[in-house]
Amino acid sequence: MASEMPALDLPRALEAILMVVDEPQSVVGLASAVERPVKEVQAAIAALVADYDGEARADGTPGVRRGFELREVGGGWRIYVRGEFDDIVRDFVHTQSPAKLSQAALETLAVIAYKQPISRGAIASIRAVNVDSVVRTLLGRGLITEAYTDSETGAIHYETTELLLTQLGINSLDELPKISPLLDDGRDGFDDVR
Amino acid sequence: MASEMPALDLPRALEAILMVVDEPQSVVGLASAVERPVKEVQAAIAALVADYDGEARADGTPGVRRGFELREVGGGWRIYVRGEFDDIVRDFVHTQSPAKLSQAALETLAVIAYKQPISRGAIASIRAVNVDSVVRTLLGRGLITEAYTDSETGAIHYETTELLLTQLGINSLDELPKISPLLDDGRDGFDDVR
Amino acid sequence: MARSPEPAATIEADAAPTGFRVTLDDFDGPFDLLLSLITKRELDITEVSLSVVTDEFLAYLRAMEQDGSIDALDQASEFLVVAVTLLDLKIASLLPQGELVDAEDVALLEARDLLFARLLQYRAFKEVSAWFSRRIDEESTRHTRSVRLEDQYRVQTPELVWTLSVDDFAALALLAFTPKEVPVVGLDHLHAPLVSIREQAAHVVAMLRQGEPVTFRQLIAGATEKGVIVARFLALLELYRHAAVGFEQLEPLGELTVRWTAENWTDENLVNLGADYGQ
Repeated sequence: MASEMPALDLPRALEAILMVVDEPQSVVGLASAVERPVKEVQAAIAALVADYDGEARADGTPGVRRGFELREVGGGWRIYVRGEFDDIVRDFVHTQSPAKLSQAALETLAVIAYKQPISRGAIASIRAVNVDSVVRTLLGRGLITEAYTDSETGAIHYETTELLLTQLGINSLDELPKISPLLDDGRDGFDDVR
Repeated sequence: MASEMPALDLPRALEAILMVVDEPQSVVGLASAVERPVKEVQAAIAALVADYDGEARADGTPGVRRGFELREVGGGWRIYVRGEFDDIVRDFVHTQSPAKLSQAALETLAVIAYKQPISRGAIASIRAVNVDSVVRTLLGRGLITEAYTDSETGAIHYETTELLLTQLGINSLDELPKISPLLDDGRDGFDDVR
Repeated sequence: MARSPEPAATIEADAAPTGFRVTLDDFDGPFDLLLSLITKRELDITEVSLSVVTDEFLAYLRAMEQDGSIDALDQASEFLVVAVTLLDLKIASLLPQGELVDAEDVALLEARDLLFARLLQYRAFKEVSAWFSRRIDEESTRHTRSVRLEDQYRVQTPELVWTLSVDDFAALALLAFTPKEVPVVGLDHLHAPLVSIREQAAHVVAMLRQGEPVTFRQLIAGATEKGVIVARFLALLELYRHAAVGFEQLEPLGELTVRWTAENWTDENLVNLGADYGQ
């Protein structure tokens, strides 16, 4: 394919697409849009990131550190205003900053993030409180979603969404801070505690 | 003010703003945002245009012709996809917007139709999922539109358009079948959900 | 990460001592060394009183708090690994033998061990939730490009295919408005009822405010649900945090005596109690 379209300037095509998207774009999705191998697209994205960050070009020409940057967040790539200009752009964007999550909601979110997929009952047994309304809040905010319903117990299991990753500014769950392996295998000891 | 903020890199600040704004921005508006004289802003914009067009820098360094460009439209400046990438962007947009609305989009549309004007947060609490991207799709399809922005919360409220009536084959919203009593007082049940 | 199970045995290899030391009848040293010895079977797990370790760890946490070093999540989480592993080991070794004579002692011991582990797990999530909060705050100030699609592209999106009649649409609305509730049928009997820490705190406060010191055993007397015992214990910790109670324990595994120490206590304090726990 590449030989048929020798003229396509990949980094430029990608930045054109990135101008119209309103969600993080996966490398695979971008690759299929430009009909190029994933590897090439990956390299082009890396080049764009360096370009916007003002790194010198291959030929040594000094770069320009742009007022925007390309970030990998929530499973894909997206153009962001560079952090130091966030104050300046704030007045131009009517962001509805959502109400802050309560401490209880944050802790419940943490439990779900680390133990997903997890049922409400299992969350409640860890949090020692009724978590129904908190779970509804998290669902409504799109931070968690229903993963599956246990066919035997009918218990809905929840998992976190890509929106959570976006709101945390991370690209995958692997970037969550380690809290310890205990949360995997220590479970059995607690199951009977309610 | 300029003397207090000697560090502000004007072209970078402007491109940060231009990356996030939806409407073309007047030079005067931009100048007041960055607290710089209109003349300076004009010069900086001209420099940005040349920069994105890939003209050589003042020192002779060759530039990069970007996949986007800065254009003056309707008395203001906005970043657009550069013309030669129209095809690729169009293909991309095509694959992103299937001809049929998803079940989630249809249900969200139904919620808006019966509860308009309604904010995104309120929709989310009824649907118990994040509806941001669905709302964008409906906006893009012209089935809903922004009714007003709550001056206190800044929350945008949405309402359905004539296009929806046309699609449904009715003349006014009054012709929507009643689905009460769920609706009359149904709200109270959702109030605690955010 | 939740999906990469780490065998607890790796703890043994990692001998980096935490700052937390324990002093038991037949052991005095870093806590993870204790675990090493147990896993190498050089120390009998049933000889180790987790309740003493609990008390010492709480004291250790208090000391860290006073030092202002409570942010040491690393240390706390490392400790958690050790503690829970210990608990698992202990449960495993207690169950088949069941040599202890006093059934009430066994019950109390198990309840306290479980409380201990729960408390630790609870703390871990509480601490990591601070990271969530900070990241969400930081990220909420970030702006991303999210502009309306240029008209030329919008016009060219494929024509919408609309197949719904107005009645279909109304049916869809009905579906959308029906609250998504978990099917609760038949689940209740599987779970003990949820217990309110605040309610249990009210019970604890009522007992303590009579003036006489009360033992923990007395405080949980008559409680048959583990959840109630857990809640009363957490209530006590909360009350301690509000400087409303003092503890006294003369010897490891000895009677834990609770004394009412609040000077200005109103029912309003009670209302706020346990708010951190979401109820």
